[in-house]
Amino acid sequence: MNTLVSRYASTSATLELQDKDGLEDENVSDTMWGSSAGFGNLGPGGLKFDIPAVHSPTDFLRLHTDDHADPSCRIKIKHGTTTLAFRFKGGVIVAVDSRATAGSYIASGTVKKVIEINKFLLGTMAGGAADCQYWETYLGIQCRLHELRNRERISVAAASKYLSNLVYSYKGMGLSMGTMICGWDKTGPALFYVDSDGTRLKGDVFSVGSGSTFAYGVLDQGYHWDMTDEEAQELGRRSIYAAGHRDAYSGNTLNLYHVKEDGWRFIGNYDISKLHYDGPGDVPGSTGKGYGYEERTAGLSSSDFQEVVA
Amino acid sequence: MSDLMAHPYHQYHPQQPQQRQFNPYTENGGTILAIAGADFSVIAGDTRQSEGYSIQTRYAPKVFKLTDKAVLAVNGFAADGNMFVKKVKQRLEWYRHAHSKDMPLRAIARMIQTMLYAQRFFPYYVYNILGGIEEDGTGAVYSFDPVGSYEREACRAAGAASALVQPFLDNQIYFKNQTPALGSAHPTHLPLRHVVELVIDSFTGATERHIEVGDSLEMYIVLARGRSLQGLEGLKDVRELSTPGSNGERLFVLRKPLKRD
Amino acid sequence: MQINGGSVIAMVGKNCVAIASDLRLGNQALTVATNFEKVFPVTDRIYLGMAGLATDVLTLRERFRFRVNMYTIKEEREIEPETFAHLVSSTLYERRFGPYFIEPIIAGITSPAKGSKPFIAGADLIGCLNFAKDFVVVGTASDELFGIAEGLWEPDLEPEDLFETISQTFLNAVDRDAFSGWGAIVHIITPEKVITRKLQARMD
Amino acid sequence: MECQVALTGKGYVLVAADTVAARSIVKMKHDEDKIKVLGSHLLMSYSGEPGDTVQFAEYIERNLRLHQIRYLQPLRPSPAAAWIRRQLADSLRSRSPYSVNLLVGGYDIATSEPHLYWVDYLGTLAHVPYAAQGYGSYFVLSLLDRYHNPEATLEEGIETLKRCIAEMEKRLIVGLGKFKVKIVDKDGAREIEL
Amino acid sequence: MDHFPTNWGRPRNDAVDAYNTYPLHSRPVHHDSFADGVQRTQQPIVTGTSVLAIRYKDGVMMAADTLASYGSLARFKDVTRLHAVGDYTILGAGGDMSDFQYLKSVLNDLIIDEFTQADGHALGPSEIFEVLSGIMYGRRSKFNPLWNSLLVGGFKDGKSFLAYVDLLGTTYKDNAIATGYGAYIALPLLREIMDAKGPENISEEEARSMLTESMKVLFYRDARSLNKFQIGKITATGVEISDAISVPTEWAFAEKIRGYGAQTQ
Amino acid sequence: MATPNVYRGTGFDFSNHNRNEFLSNKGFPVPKAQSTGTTIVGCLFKGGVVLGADTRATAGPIVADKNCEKIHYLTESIRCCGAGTAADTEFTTALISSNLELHALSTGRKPHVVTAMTMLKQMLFRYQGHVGAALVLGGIDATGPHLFTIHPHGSTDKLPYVTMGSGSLAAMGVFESGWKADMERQDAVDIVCKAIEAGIFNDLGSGSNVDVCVITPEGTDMMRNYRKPNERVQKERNYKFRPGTTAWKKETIRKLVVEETVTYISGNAGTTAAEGGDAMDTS
Repeated sequence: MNTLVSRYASTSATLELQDKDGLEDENVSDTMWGSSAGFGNLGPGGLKFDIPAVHSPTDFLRLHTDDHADPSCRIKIKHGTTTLAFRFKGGVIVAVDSRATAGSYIASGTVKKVIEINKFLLGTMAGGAADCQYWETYLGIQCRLHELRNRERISVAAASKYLSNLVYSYKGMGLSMGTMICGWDKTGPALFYVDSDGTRLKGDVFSVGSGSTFAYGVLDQGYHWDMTDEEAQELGRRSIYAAGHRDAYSGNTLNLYHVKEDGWRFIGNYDISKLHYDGPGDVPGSTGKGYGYEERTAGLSSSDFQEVVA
Repeated sequence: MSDLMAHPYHQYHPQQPQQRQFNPYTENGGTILAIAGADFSVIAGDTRQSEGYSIQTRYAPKVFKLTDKAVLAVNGFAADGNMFVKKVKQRLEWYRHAHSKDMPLRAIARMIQTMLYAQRFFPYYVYNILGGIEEDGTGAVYSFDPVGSYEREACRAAGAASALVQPFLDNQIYFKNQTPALGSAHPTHLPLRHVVELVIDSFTGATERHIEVGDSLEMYIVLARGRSLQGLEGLKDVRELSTPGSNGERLFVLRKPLKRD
Repeated sequence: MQINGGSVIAMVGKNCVAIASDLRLGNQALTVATNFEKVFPVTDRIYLGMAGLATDVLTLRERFRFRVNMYTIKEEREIEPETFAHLVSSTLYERRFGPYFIEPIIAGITSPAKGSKPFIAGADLIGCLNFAKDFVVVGTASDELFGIAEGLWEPDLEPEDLFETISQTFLNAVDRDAFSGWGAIVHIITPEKVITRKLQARMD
Repeated sequence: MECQVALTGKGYVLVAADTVAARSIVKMKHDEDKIKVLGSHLLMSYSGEPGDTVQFAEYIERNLRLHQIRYLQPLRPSPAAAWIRRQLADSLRSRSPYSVNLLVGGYDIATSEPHLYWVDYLGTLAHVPYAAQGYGSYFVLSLLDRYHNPEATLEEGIETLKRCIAEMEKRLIVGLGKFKVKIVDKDGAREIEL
Repeated sequence: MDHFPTNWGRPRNDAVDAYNTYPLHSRPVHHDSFADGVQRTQQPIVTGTSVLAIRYKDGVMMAADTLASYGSLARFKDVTRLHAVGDYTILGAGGDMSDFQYLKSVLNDLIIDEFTQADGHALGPSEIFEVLSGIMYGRRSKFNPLWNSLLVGGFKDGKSFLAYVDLLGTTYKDNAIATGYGAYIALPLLREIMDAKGPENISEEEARSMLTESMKVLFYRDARSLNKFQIGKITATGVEISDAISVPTEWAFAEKIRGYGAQTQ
Repeated sequence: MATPNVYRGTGFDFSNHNRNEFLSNKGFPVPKAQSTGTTIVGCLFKGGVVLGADTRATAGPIVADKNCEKIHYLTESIRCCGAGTAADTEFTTALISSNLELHALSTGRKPHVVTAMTMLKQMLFRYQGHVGAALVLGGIDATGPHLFTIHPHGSTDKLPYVTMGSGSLAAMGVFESGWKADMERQDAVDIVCKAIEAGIFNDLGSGSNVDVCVITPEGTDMMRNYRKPNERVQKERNYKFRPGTTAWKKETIRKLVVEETVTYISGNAGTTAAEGGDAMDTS
């Protein structure tokens, strides 16, 4: 109604000014003037997204943001990853690398790909870094609200379902997210895979990202339910190292977390190059040697040449 | 005259797919970088604004003062960048009215994320680097991608010549691939003077090898509350920008000419 | 160039030159081997580095070996670095309209008769020579290499200093490129000897 | 969905290849041999464009045989691999290139060393201790980084190979069926059962 | 979804595998070509070429020729492309003339609005530029750009002002600015004098001769230009836009040229 | 069997073409060749011709060569500036230079500038613009000074002052406002220099130094780096590393100096050549 009135009541100048890319109209509500200044848009319902006024917004996004198929696009969104998580008798191990690539350029080697949602919940990050960071932060808010409303912690299943529903509502718009929600709730250790297609899977062993296949190769061979904590942590390290070594888009350092009954614990940050040459150092479960093939097999030869004794 | 000569622009831009639609983006060149020290932080950018093979102007600032302790550098599509800085400043103004103090640095960082992410489907073509002093008095640098993913770092280069500058900083700031001499370790924080010199050398180097970088260098230096001016003495062309009379963080700007070819 | 990845750099020092390559052979993001050298000796004093499509690196290595041998037989003398650079250039330009996907770098020392002077040159994929006085770079990490070399290189470095400078330049550059790295090898060529070192580089 | 794996051990090279011949969504055959014995001590597994594969393998086989007849001795693994690579690189410049990926394994009787070469359809050649072609390589390469031992006995080598095949069975979306395995060591090339 | 997250960044439209049961076969989206009919200027039709402007001692001087071209046709030969906005500002426009005319009416409304407020404030050049860049950027964000590159020159409260804004909302300020071909051909000439002297040392005479010379050069080399142009200046005494000026041009050396190569007769 | 021909014919070899087509269809386009964004100019003056060029070669937005030479030698009194694909300008001018030399030998006369121009335009026309050389040709012959431009498709122009390359518009602005007929030598050099500098400072594709070449009947004066307005300033820090900074795994040393130990069978045994004359007498 207002727009109709203003259309006939205003001059062209005020009209042009009113809807010039609005400082006025876009996602700024009155609440922002209050104490939540600047954060008002994290309220219920999420923020309003600006959609380009073109025939097909998804085509527009495809044309202008980069990916593997067309690295020449100028707007480079950070990508690339290996993340893994598995459930075993002692809880959930979460291990991730820390590389972010924009095209072939390694934009960062220090990305935190485990998002600490709260003391009992961890989320991992693969795909668009911003999508994961933003929506998992948002999930953290919702989990806290759930706690306040219901006087109990949210279950991992519920939290992952919440996230899944959220990103599913943006399906086809170009979000990219492959995450694992890991935690400990009344049912014990729990692990869910959620992605931006809307898939949500409960499982024991997941790995996500460009290097995931390499991680699986090591993880599957070493995995069994009855591992000790030390074995499990070593397996997590070895699997991420394997992906870092073989996949160009993964590497730099690895972050290892262990979720137990009393919440998650950060085990450590390891330089993958150091793992290659020297191993993880003096930590439980480690053999104390470098993981690298050349290091492991130095001095060995597959020749079966035998000197003929005269 | 042949086509080649008439449109120097086309020699440089790769052939885009046949596009009926109006392209709302362009690239305006330039490079920005920021380095955090123990109790200071340095944010710098060149001042050339170009399009295609043309220099639009030799002085268009890419680094902006937000508060006495926060400085934002933007790079990419200049129109998006200017609009974004304007919006950030506006939000900070509102915050100041609501709280009668400046927004802390880490809060500004999170706010920039939500603001960038609001344009997830029509992104700002802007790379942001936020530098300044945290509430605990340490220097900090936050870097962002165009849709808002961010992290706190010790140093970061972005923009046209980011790939040229960043490895140099890795080597000189983080001492990557350098074995320390026996019985010694690399320092975790470099002194201010050292950092300023590295920034200058980064930009003169980038100017040599990247055609879109040059004209002049604008460097903002934020000092933590109570820090002495050590490291700034003897530097030419330094100007103080912080609010007179406040005894909080201090903000300086240093300008230096770069090559203009 | 991004199919197999890889980068090469050469630098001039005081009466010496250095040339370095990474060791990765990739198949796009997958690292297939970490022992793929991209720098080859042409004569005792000349080294040739090639970055680009690995199959062309191998093909051209053989082709240049053949052409240098033919030169040596015909002329009955060792080829000079500058002559070799022009040989490389014309071999590449021959395929102006169906180029090999590689960019070469030549580093060497002229023969004692010509004063044992350092020489480096680079070329693009169709053989446009670039005789630099400081350094030349090619490969998927060329932007990174240009930037850091511009910062670290200094004139008149002694062989051991040159080794440090080229190694630091190379390692830090390839660490920012997803398609190069996985080990590096450096040759320092002086009139007296060639020192070859395999660096302890990042393996991710 | 073709997959091949090969690894060296103490005095031998093991080469394993799947046995499926597929057209579109149909498995035409379940016992196709994709490993060619090229000489007394040389093996080559191949995958790629149907038609090209067998044509190319036979072309290589006959020419290596011709070489042996002419010069009375077979090519050693390294020159054989270099020659095979060159054929692929040259064919790539022709109007209808062979689109074939290879693993070439051989035992050099002169030095008592087993050799393995990874060759792709572009003519890229790499000398490696273990290799894989096809989607399987994304799973087994890291596995072999972890478990391969250059001094493994034949039993240990087969054990590692079984791990690789099990991993592919577990993670690849299409079952690959039975694998055919051949070995080359000082006694020559032959097929073995897992 | 494959395992390359780099493939995830953008919406997918993978070729559909004919045997796959997912995604469901869908017919290609029908594109309604009539929808194009309602689009406004998605490309310029009647266009003006370069505008040049410099800051000098007393203010800002701006020049633009009086031609509006229709493609390669010199369609209108007495178009004014310099426009006074209020008492302190000149707007010079290149690009689509109908968009420029629309902008003029918007700005006139703005000035009238401001006047009727009668609050003792008057819009200066920087305010008008701010409004204009907001409009241009806003239109760009709506994919309905005003296809112009504009120069805003002004003088108010003892300060001169010169800035540029174009259809993308890109803005910048400088002592010498040129749009269109002027940015390639004339700007180097203007910059050289400007860099050597600085605006404060350039007299009105000098400024006028700089612009006249540059317009002449542009006429020699820009095929969409005319040797009839206007010069506008804005100083403490207000806006002044001249009538169209013609300058003599020199083509004599062409007499001696025969052919384009070997011909000598 | 596909055997490569060792003694192949002259001219271009298209044998990689199929393969490269295939690769670009798979999403691996042909890498960009180096190009010289370039400002090149030429102008006639009283009794001669001046050519000028900048010295920057670019690969995309990266400066590949800071001080390359774009004024190519054709004959002693004919020179040619090149813009466009760097390798093409290099090889095209080299080829024509050698053809002109042969022409001179077979006719016994100094080649005319129009001959050079005709050779160049015919060659470029034959390749239909695929050889991407944009040239400014200038020189002196029996008929006086001449100046031409040659476009990649083989069209030519004859004018008293010409510019080419991405900075051609900036340079042309200078000529259009300052050129006069029958200038003195120094005035001509100055205006050429000014035109190149307009390109260097206003066009991002051009940069670094100014090369100028003056050709008069008395001779050719090639002034390489006539102006150097863009020298790099002194670095703020020194970046020499402490020896031992880089960790390495393996070292091999190949000695190029053969050290010989000469052992005398009779007489002064045990003297090494390397030690020189400081021999110990053991007899």
